[in-house]
This record gives sequence, structure tokens and C-alpha cells, in this order.
Amino acid sequence: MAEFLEGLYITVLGVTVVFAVLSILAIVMYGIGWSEKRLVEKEKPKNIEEKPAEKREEVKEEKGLDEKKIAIITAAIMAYLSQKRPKEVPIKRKPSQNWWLSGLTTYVEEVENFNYEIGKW
Amino acid sequence: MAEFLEGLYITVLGVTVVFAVLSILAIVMYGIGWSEKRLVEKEKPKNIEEKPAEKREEVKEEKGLDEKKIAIITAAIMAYLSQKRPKEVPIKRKPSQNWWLSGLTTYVEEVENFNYEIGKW
Amino acid sequence: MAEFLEGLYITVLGVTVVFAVLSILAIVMYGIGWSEKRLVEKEKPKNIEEKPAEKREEVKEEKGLDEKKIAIITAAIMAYLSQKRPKEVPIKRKPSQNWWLSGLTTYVEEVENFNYEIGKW
Amino acid sequence: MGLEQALADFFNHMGLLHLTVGNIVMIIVGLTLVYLAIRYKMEPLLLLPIGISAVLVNLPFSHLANWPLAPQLPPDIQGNIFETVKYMNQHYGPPGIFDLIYYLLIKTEVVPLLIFFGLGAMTDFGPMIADPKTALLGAAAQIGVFVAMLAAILLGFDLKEAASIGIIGGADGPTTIYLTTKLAPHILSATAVAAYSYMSLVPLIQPPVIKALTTPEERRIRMEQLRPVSKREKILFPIASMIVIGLLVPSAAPLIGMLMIGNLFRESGVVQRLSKAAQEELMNIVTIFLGLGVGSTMRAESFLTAKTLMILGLGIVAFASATAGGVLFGKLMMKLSGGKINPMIGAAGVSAVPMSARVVQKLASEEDPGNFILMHAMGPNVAGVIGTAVVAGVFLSALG
Amino acid sequence: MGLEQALADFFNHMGLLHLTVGNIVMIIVGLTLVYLAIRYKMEPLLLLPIGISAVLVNLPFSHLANWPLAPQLPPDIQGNIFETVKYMNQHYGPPGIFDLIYYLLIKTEVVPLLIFFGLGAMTDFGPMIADPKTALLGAAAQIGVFVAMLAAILLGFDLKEAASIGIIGGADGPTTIYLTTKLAPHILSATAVAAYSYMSLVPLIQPPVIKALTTPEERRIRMEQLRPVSKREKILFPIASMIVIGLLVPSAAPLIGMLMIGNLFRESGVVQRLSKAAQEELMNIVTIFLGLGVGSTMRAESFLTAKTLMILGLGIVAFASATAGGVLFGKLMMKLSGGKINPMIGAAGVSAVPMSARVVQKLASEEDPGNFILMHAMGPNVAGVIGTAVVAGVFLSALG
Amino acid sequence: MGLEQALADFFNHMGLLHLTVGNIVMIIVGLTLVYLAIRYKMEPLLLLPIGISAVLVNLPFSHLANWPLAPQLPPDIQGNIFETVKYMNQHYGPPGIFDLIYYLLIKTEVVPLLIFFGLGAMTDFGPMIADPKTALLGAAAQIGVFVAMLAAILLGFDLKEAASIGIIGGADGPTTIYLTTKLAPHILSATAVAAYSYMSLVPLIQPPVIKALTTPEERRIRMEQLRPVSKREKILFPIASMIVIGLLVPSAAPLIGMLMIGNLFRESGVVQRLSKAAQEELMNIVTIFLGLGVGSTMRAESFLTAKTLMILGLGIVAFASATAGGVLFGKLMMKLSGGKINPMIGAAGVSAVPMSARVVQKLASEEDPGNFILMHAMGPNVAGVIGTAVVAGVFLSALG
Ligand code: NA
Ligand code: NA
Ligand code: NA
Repeated sequence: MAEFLEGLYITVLGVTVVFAVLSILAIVMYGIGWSEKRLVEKEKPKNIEEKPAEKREEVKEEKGLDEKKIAIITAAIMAYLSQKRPKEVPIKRKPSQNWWLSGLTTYVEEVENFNYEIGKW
Repeated sequence: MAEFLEGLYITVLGVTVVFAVLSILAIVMYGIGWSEKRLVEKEKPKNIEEKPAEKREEVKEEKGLDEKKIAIITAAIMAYLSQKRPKEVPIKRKPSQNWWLSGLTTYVEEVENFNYEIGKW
Repeated sequence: MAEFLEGLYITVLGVTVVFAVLSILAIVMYGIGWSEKRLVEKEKPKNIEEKPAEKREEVKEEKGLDEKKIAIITAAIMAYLSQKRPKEVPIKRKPSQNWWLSGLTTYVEEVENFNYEIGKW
Repeated sequence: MGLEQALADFFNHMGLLHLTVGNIVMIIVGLTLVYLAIRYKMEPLLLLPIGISAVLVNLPFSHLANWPLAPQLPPDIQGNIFETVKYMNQHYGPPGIFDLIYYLLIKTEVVPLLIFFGLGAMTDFGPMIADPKTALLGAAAQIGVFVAMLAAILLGFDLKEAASIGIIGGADGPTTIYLTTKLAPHILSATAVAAYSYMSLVPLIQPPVIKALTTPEERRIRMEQLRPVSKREKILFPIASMIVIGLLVPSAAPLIGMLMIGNLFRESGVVQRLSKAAQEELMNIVTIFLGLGVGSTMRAESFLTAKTLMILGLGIVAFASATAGGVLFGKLMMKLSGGKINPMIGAAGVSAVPMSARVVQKLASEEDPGNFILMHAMGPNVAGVIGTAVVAGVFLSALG
Repeated sequence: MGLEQALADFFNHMGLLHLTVGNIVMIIVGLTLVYLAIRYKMEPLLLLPIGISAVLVNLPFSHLANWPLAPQLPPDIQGNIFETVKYMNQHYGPPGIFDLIYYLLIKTEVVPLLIFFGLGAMTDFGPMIADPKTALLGAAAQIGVFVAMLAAILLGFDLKEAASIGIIGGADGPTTIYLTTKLAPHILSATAVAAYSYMSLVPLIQPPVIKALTTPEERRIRMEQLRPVSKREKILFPIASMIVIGLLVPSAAPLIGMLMIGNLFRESGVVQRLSKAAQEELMNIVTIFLGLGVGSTMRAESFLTAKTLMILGLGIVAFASATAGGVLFGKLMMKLSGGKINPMIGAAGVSAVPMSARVVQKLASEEDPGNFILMHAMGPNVAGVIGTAVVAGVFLSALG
Repeated sequence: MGLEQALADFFNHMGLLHLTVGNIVMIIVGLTLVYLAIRYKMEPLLLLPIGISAVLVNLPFSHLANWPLAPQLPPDIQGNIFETVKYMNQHYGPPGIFDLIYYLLIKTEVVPLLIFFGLGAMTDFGPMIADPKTALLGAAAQIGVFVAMLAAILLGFDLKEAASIGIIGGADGPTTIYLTTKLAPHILSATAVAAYSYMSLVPLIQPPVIKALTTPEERRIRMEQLRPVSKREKILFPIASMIVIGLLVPSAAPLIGMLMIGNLFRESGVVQRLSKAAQEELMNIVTIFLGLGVGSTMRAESFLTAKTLMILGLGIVAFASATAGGVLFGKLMMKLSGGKINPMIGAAGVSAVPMSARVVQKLASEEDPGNFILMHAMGPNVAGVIGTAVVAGVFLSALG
């Protein structure tokens, strides 16, 4: 029973502390929120002038570049890159490295597929 | 010679054990395979009804979307994304961060290339 | 003052050593550079015959494949892949896994955005 | 040594011949956890390593874990981890890999604290900052911890065990492991397994409790849109809460401190490299060690006791009463706010992030498909992590 | 202290003046390994770190590795790693970074076991599950281990050394390191270097042996398509084999256990995060430590002996006889199966995964370009990893 | 224990009531570092963890760091890290996570050396190989180290402290931490913070010094295009420099050795996996530990002294005189080369890579927008890393 009583004491202590701590934390957060609000109000007047400018710019960009054209350009760039890349990095993996590079599985699966394909014929 | 004899004993023991263990493992694997087969057979009847439906769906999808159209749509989406992304993450790296971000090299190579280009003129 | 004197000794020692070491290192580097130059000169005659062939090949490839065509092909491949991939990996994340997969945030932000959208109506 | 001798020796040390009933039961328990993890995706990142590691350590002579978990140590070396491992090596032979993980990485708090660090880097405290009063619901849910603790005392557990059992109701795995390791290491496997199992069972445990305590009208209450939270606030929050809690409950400082450092890395925006490492590289490695280390404590002698069954039972009590505590306090806040707060969000004070928040959302949608309170439930949800760490701090300062 | 004194002291500790012939030879050996790794890509992930670390530790007074490898320890602290490091620090000064890596990460088995864990996460046991009888070929190839062991005894090595040398024939680096560290740490560098070197020379060592033991007709034998293996089977396999082997050969449990945990992570599909970590972040870091730690044991006094040359020679014997063992057993299976099995796949029981399987495929293609037996060779290949771990377990239980 | 007693105990250990003025000042210092790191991105990867960790350890009883930094140890255990931690545990209680990081990872040199390893994998020595004579400028900048050392002695610091303070002028964080940990651990936090702070202030500290010592004409000097450097040269360089420096200054071998191993991993091209791990996974994790560990040494009793202020002052002296040393030697080389060398590139011998090189480029562009000397400045820049490590080696051999 002494243990239970001690448990009760700790419960009272614990509940008090956890509520106290989270209440204080909540107050601190309200404080942070309040000061943030004041700071933002102070900063706003300056920003009003800047923001529209930014927005206009964005709109312009979007207008300037026709989506269709962008699509073609992007694809072209990608095609160019995909043509370039393999040449730049002529990977010559050694078999043993495959194992390390976890390539084993991929490789195995490749062959597995290949075998199955052959199996079908 | 006593050592060699002991080596022989260990050899006999070892060869026996390794064959025994891998044989038992093989038997276990045959067991797993056999129970898998039975399980699959049990499950099949149910799946037969489901699978064709799935397949049909897939076929539909593939028919529904003309590859050419998809190509254009994809490219368009990508172009749109590539247009968007840089604005979302306006990375402003500090020089010192370059070093950490292993960007040093890239940066250095960039300049190197640039220098060489200039050197040509 | 004894300490300062010792500091001076160490300074003399240190400056001497650091200059000596970096000088020797510089000489070694000059040596490496010189032998590299000789090696390259030796290797050159062989390469001359090979390189043009390579270059011609590259040029051919570039001519062979019209950039426009490549663009379309690439986009088509990508579209095909993007169509394939989601089916191959039908990820079914459990909520708790989101937390681990750091998806929590993304998820939370998603909902946040969603809530704001609703808030507008 | 003749061949016969060699063979005899080999067979004498064949695990098969030394398998006890206890081992077999533990192997089955381990396999069950593996099955639940794979088949039902029950917290697989923890329960899969825990389960498979339990299987391995219960194979006799497997030498992955050679040391006992709660050894009788000479009084002068208790509390000295370096003397302890030396002593263990002397008396129980060289450490297996799981002994090293358990004694050097888990018992020293390193792994649980690094997990908290990673969790901090993964957590968005935004919803709580946007509506600070919801943090109180994270406190209310801790009532379940104390209810379970008192119940455990009544069932005959001593205070330290009872506290470790109660903390299960906090629904925070690392906190449970951290506290149990310090107060009652012999029941670590039971409390850890209970914590992670019930966390993944939250969608089953919570709804009946919530429904019993709320009316459909209450569940239908819509809440105001949360205000947006600025980057500055998100940066200030971890710093402020680390200092506030550190000054009030120093024994919670390691957990809260590491959580908040992780969160500061995340929100500061200037150390993405480190924040990513905290969430990924480091987190993954540490999670592997946590799972294997905790699983290696599932030995027949310490797990297969009536205590373990009681702990599993008390775990349910803990989760249910934590849910009830949260919901009832939610009803109080609803009354005080004039009906602006949906009392269900209190249930999310049980911090199985983000699952209990999702449960709450689901129940809200059931009553009214247009009712979105998930974000409001995230506030108590993350507050519950802090609350449980604070309670652990109180336990450590009173009993540690 | 005057300037002259300072200068004199400095010169007295200049490594250049203390360079022994042994150091010079070892530096050359190290540079050769670096050259082979870079120029011929011979197992670069191991041989590059090993080689460069050997160069560094042979620069006199370089303080990266200050402690001897096989010190004379007082009998009461032998086998106690914590007492050992304390003793070493007392007698040989503070540890260099390589001492810490070697004594705390390699000698404690942590690094080899974590590598096995990663290998498990990288390995697909599918081909072996599809055709379980091929697992026996993985057993047959272990004959090479015993042949080399017996040869080593005849050459004058003691039993523990001979076992460590024999295991080279298993063609599993981490197993070799694990066993040698426990049985004969003073020859660790020689066995490790031999294992990794010959693994990368498999395409040169195996073909002549295979060709000598098989006819072109045999090499032309086509094998039936392997059946597909379900996810369920792949999940059950690591669990079952961990339990089976753990119960039969407990001393192999650490190696097999970690391998199979890794494989379960891989196949379960629910812990991709951890599986990826095992294969990448953790594996890369651990590989760096393994290479540097093993390389740091290449000291003139222990490496530049006739023993090392003999070990290198015995390594070839081991690989060749392992290949022969596998092929001969393959021929037996061919006979028993009525010619359905290509005997060459037995050579893949030498587990240099997946290289020996590729060698087999290449030889098959040479005879018949349409003959695809790579997948069938993968079965013995992965079985060979298990087989070697089992043999290591037998050695440990008989000699450890 | 009654409730009153429990409450009394709890309040007696509430950190708030034990906060000293020293703690408060240190918390403010820590928060200032956090602010500078986030707001002005001053070396955030180090200063953010250092700052926040300083905040945490100054919350009383926070149990993240319980052990003193420069304890009075019995003479027979000094220099024995394993005895030391055992002793600390006995006298100051179980280690907090920061104690473990500091005593086991930083004091043992592991973390600074692994950072050097990662830096090696990140560094391109190409520009220095292309024009080896610029390496001398990396030596010249070390003069700043000695100037600051002598100044420190005059201000009353002892030799070991003075050397640790001087090395700040080398502008290499890990080298500073490495040396200070070995020579004067009680001033570690001051030298580390000074090193990283001033490294990020290089764009403010260097320009006035450079401008004062050069004429606009000199700054306008254009330099010849650097020759291309082959892969072979880049591979040979780390090997050669490791051997050369290791043989001449063995005490610099750990730093230079790890740096060059990392660089060899990078340039060899055959171990991308390991090179990536060195630069990313391992580097990120180690950076976290370095920052937290160093920050945890910022205790009021050791940081809030007149010494710290003097160290911060001497740090500026070190950076400025290092810049001056480099530029003046640059002018000498300009004269000797007949005006082919821009003397400003000497300032880049201060190795805050690549910042000081950028400062030089910026000043060159200001005078002549078409003047590109960045790559030429990268030579002295990376040479400065080597130079500082050599100087640290000299200090260790003379004083360690
Ligand atoms: Na909680
Ligand atoms: Na093998
Ligand atoms: Na420097």
C-alpha cells in the first residue's frame, strides 16, 4: 500500500508538472505568435511595394514562353542530354563490382527474364 | 603428424556437416516449394475471376491513351515543372557551403572550363 | 621569456619544415608532371590513328539522329515508362510508415494546403 | 582428439539438442511478430527486426547475445557502464554483436536519443504553434500513463516497473525504451513490444473509446481554419521549448533536447545536409540497431513470465485511458470555448504520430464527410510526444 | 630546449631515417595492391583501401596504428576485449584511428557481421530456391577448403592457421576475415589479401580447371528453365535457413543469422528503408572501415615471412581444388540425373558471387552460344556462401 | 516519501533555480551563434550545432554532458582513454550522450580524422598540381600561425595553448580541433568557435589586408592559363604526398594520411561508392557529432574567461597575419617570376576553401573585370590545408 501511495504522489506531481509545462509552453507559443504578428505588420508596408513587381515578372515569364514551345525545347534538351551522358561516363563495371553495387539482383533478374523469354519459344 | 590426423578428423566432420546442412536446407526448400504450389493451387480458382478483369482494364488504359499524346503531355508537364521548380527553391549557396556541399569541385571545374574557353580566344 | 624563446625556436623549426615539405612536394609534382608529359608523348602516335575514327563516329551519330526525332522518341519513352512504373510498384503505405518515411510532413502540408483551399470557399 | 571425440563434442554443442520449451515458445513469438510486421504491416520498421532478432537469440549457443540482461553486479561497478562491460566479458565471455548493440548503444541511451533527434527532424510542429491551447490536450492524454502505472502497482509491480509500464500509454517507442532501460531493464522487451504493437493497433483501440465518450453532435463539430505559421516561428519554437522544458524538468532535457535540435536543423533551412542525415542515413542505421538490440532482449527467462502477460494487458489499459483522458479534457475545452473545439482531437494526444490524428479525422468524416479536423488533431498529436517525454523526466527524477 | 635540441629531436623522429627494408617492401606491396585495384579493377572496393592503408602504416612513427596485432597479453585478460584495449593503451600508448578500427570494429566481429548483413540484403536466393538440389554443389565446393587446410598442415602451419588458410577457398572475404580474426589474427592480412585477390582472379583460375575436368559435350548440356519463385517462398527461405542452420551449427549462427536478417529485410518488402540502409549507407561505411582496418595489419614483421608466400600459394590450391570439388560433384549429379545437369555449374559453388557463375556461363557460351546456364549456376553460387559459413562454424566449434 | 517531500525534491532539482549568471551568458552566446548561422549563414553546418549544443549543456542538471572537460586524473591513467572514461564514470556518474561524443569520438581523434577523410574526397588538387610552385604560397600563409602563437605567449598563454591558438590562423577547423584536443583541451571551444567564425568572416578580414599590401597594378596582373592535369597525375598526387609528408613529418601523418586516402578514393574512379560515402553519409553523420561535441564543451567555467576574449582577438591577428604572409611571399614570387604572378593569390594560402580564393578573384575583378585568377588562387588554397596540417605535426612533435 505504501507503494501505491507513493505512486499516487508521483501521479499528482506528474500530472501537475506535465500540465504546467505544456501550459507554459503554450503561453510561450502565444507570445511568439503575437510578436510574429507585430513584426509582420511592421514589415508589411515595405513588402507591398515589392511584391506586385515580382508578380508581374512571373506573369510575364509565363506569357513569354508558350507552354507548347517549352515542351518541345525541354524534350529536345533532354534528348540531347540523354545522347551526351552515356558517352561522358563510359561505365565499365567488373562483374565482382556488380555484386557490391547491388547490381547482382538486377543482373540476375535480367537474365531470369531473358531465360523465361527463351523458355517461351 | 598428430596435427594432420586431427586435420583429417575435422575434414571428415566438416564435409559431413556441410553436406548434411545443405541437404537438410534443400529438403526444407523442397518443402517450402511444395507447400507454395499447394497454396497457389488453392488460391487460383479465386484469382481466375479477378485477373481477367484486371487485364482488361490494363488493355483499356493502354488503348485509351495514344502514345503520341502521352509523349506530348509528359513533355508539357515536365516543361511546366522545370519552369516551376527553380522558383520554388531559390537556392542561395554561400561560398563556404560549396566546399561542404562538395560543390567545390563542380565549381572549380566550371571555372576551369571557363578559363580554358577564354584561353582559346 | 624562456617560453617566448622556445616559441621562437619552434617558429624557426616550423617555418623551415613547412617550406621544406611543400618545396619537396612541389618538386615531386613537377616530377610527376614531367613524366606524365613524356608518357603522353609516347602514347600520342598511337592515339592519333584512333581518335579521328572516334570523332567521325560521333559526328555520324549526331547527323544520323535528327534532334527533333530524338526529342519525340525520348518523350515517348518517358511517357511509356511513366505509364509503366506506377503499376510495377503499387506502394501501399501505412499511416504509421508515413511518419517514419518522413512523409508526415508532406502529408501534413498536403492537408494543410487542402484546408486552406477549403477555407477560401 | 579422435574423430569420435570431435563428433561427440560437435553434437554436444548442437543447438537442437539444447532447445528448451521456453526457446521454442520465444521463437514462435518472434515469428508471430515477423508475420504481423510483414502480413499486416504492423510497425514493420521495428517489429520485423525485433521479431527476427528474438528468433535468433533463442537458438541455443548462437553466440549473438551471450550476456544476461539484468546481471548481478558487484555494488561498486553498478552504474559504471565501462566496468560493467568488462565484468560481463570476464564472466560471460566475449560479447556477441547483439550484446554490443544492447550494452553500448541502447543502455547508454545513444540509440533512443538519436532516434528522437531524427524524429525531431521529421516533425512539423506547425499545427501546435498555430493553436497553442491544443498542447494541453497532449498533457491530458498523459493521464493514461498514470492510470496504467497505478494499476501496475496494484497488480504487484514495483514502482520502477510500474512507471516503465505506464509510459507505454504515451505511445512513444523511443521514450518507452529510454525510460525502461534506466528503471527496469529486465522488462524492456515486454514494454517495447507492447508500445510498438499497440501503436500500430491505435485504429482498433481508439474508436470505441472515443465513441463511448462523445455524442455524434460533438463529433460533427467543425473547427476554424488554422492560421499559417511563419518560418521564424517554426525556428523559434524548438529553441524556446528546449530552454523552457530544460529549465523546468532537467531530467527530460536529453529527450526534449535531442528532439528539438533535430527540429531546429529541419526548420533552420541552412543545414539541409545534416537534417537529411538525421532523417535518413543516421535514422536508418540507428533504427536497425534499435530493433535488433531490443529483440535480442526477448529471452525466454525474462519474457515468458506472467509479468509479460500483465504488461501486455496493462498496455491496452494505458492506451485506452490515455485516449479517454484526452477526449474528456477535449470535452472540457469544448465547453469552455463555447463549442468551438471538437473534443475528439483530444484523443490525438496519444502520440502515435500521425495515426491517432488520422483515426480522429476518420471518425469526423464518418459523421460529416465535409469535416476536416486532421490538422487540428496534429496539434495534440505532436504535443503528446513532448508530454510523454516530460512525464518520463518526472519519473526519472523521482525514481531514477 | 634550444633550437639545436629541437632540430635534433625533430630529425630523430623523422620517419625517413627509421625506414626499414621491411617497411619499403611493404610500401611497395601496398602500392602494388593500389595499382591492381585501379588499373585492373581487382576488387577495388577492398584492395584499394587495404593497399593504401598498408602504405600508411609502414611509414615509421605515423601514429595511425600504434598497437601490435598479436600482443603477449597476461592470461587473465585474454579474451576480454575491454581489458585488452586498456592494456594496449597502457603499454603502447593511445590508439591511432586504425587501432580503434581494428580492435573495436574488426576484432569484435562487428564489421564482418555487418558486411554479411549487407550482403544478405543484396543477395537474391531465388535461383537456389527454384532448384534446391543445386545447393549441394555449394557444399561440394567446400572440399577445397579442407584440401588447402590439410596442405597447410603438411607445410607446417598449426591447426588454427591451417583452418584460416583453408577458408580462403570459400571465396568469401568477410567469412575469411571473421574466422582468421578469431583463430589466427597474426596472419589476417595474408589471408584477407589472398581471399580478395583470388576472388578477382576467378576468371583466370577457374577455366583451366573446369576444362580439364569436363568434356565439350558436358559443357554443352542445356538445362531446363528454372521455375519462378514466389515472394512468399523468398520470405520463408531466410527464416527457415536461419533456424535450421542455427540449430545444427550454432557457431555459424552469427554469420548466417546476419546474412539472413539482411535477406529477410530485402524480401519482406515492408522495410525498404532499412534494406536500403543495409545495402548502402551502412555497407559503404563498414566497407571503408573493413578495408582500412585490414590493410593496417599489413606490417612488415607479420607479413614479410615465408608464411605469407605459402599462404598465397595455398590460396591458389584452395581455389583450384574448390573448383574441382564442385565440378566433380557436378559430374556425379549429371550421371544421377541422366544428363540433365551441366557439371560446370558445380564450379560456381566457389562463391565469388556472381563472378564464378559468369565464368561458367562464358564457358558454356563458348561451346554453344545458345546455352544459358547462368541462372542455374547462381544456385550453387549463393549456396557456396552458406556452405563456407557453415564450414567456418565447424572450425570455430572444433578449434575456437 | 510524502508528496511534500516529492515536490520539494523535484523543485530542488529544477534547473531554473540553479541557473548561474555564467549559464545565462553562455546560453546567450549559444543563441548568438545559432542566430549568426541561420540569419547570416555563417558556417551553419558547424556553428548551428555548436551553438544549440552550448545552449543545452548550460541548462543546469540537463544530463547531456555530465563530465568535466579537463579533469584532474591520477597520473597513471592519464593518456589512457579507456581508464579515463571508467574513472569519469566512477567519479561523475554515467555519461550523457555529449560526453560519449566528446570523450570517445572527438578526444580519440576519430571525428576530426574522418572529417579530413571526407574533405580529401571533396577536394580537387588539380590547380596545385598544374602549377606546383603555388604550393609555396600555402606554406607562406602559415607564418600567421606562428605570429599568433608568439603573440599568445606574450599575452601569458603557455606554449601548448599558444600553439592551439596559433593554428586558428591555418583556417582549418578540423586541424584546429585535432591539435587543441591533444595540446590544450580546456580551450577547445574557444579555438573551434574562433576558427569557424573567422573562416566565415574571411570576406571581411582579408580585403583590407590585401589592399594595404598590393598596388592596383599588382592586383591587375593576369596569369597564364593553367595546364590541364591528367587523371594519372591526380591519382599519383595523393599517394606521393602521403608518402613524402609521412616520411618527413610523421606526426602529421594521421591528418595528411586520411586526407589523401579520401582524395585517392575520389580520383581513382574505381570506388565511387566509398568516395560518395566519405563525402556524404559518413561526412554528414560525423559533422553532426563534431558540432554537438564541440558545442558541449562551451561551459561557463571554461569559456567565460579573459582567455576566451584574448583567443578571439588573437584569432583575428592570426587570420590577418596569415593573409599578409601569403601576399608578401606572393610579391616575392612576382618579382622573381618577372611579374607573371599576381601576388594576391598568396592570400588564398589561408585555406578557408574556397572562400579566400573567391575573395582574391573578387578583388581581381574589381580592378579588371576580365582578370580570372580564381583557379590560380585554388592552388595556394588547397596547399594551405596541407601546410597547416604540417605545422600541426611540428607542434605535436615538439610539444605533444
Ligand atoms: Na506521447
Ligand atoms: Na563460399
Ligand atoms: Na590552412
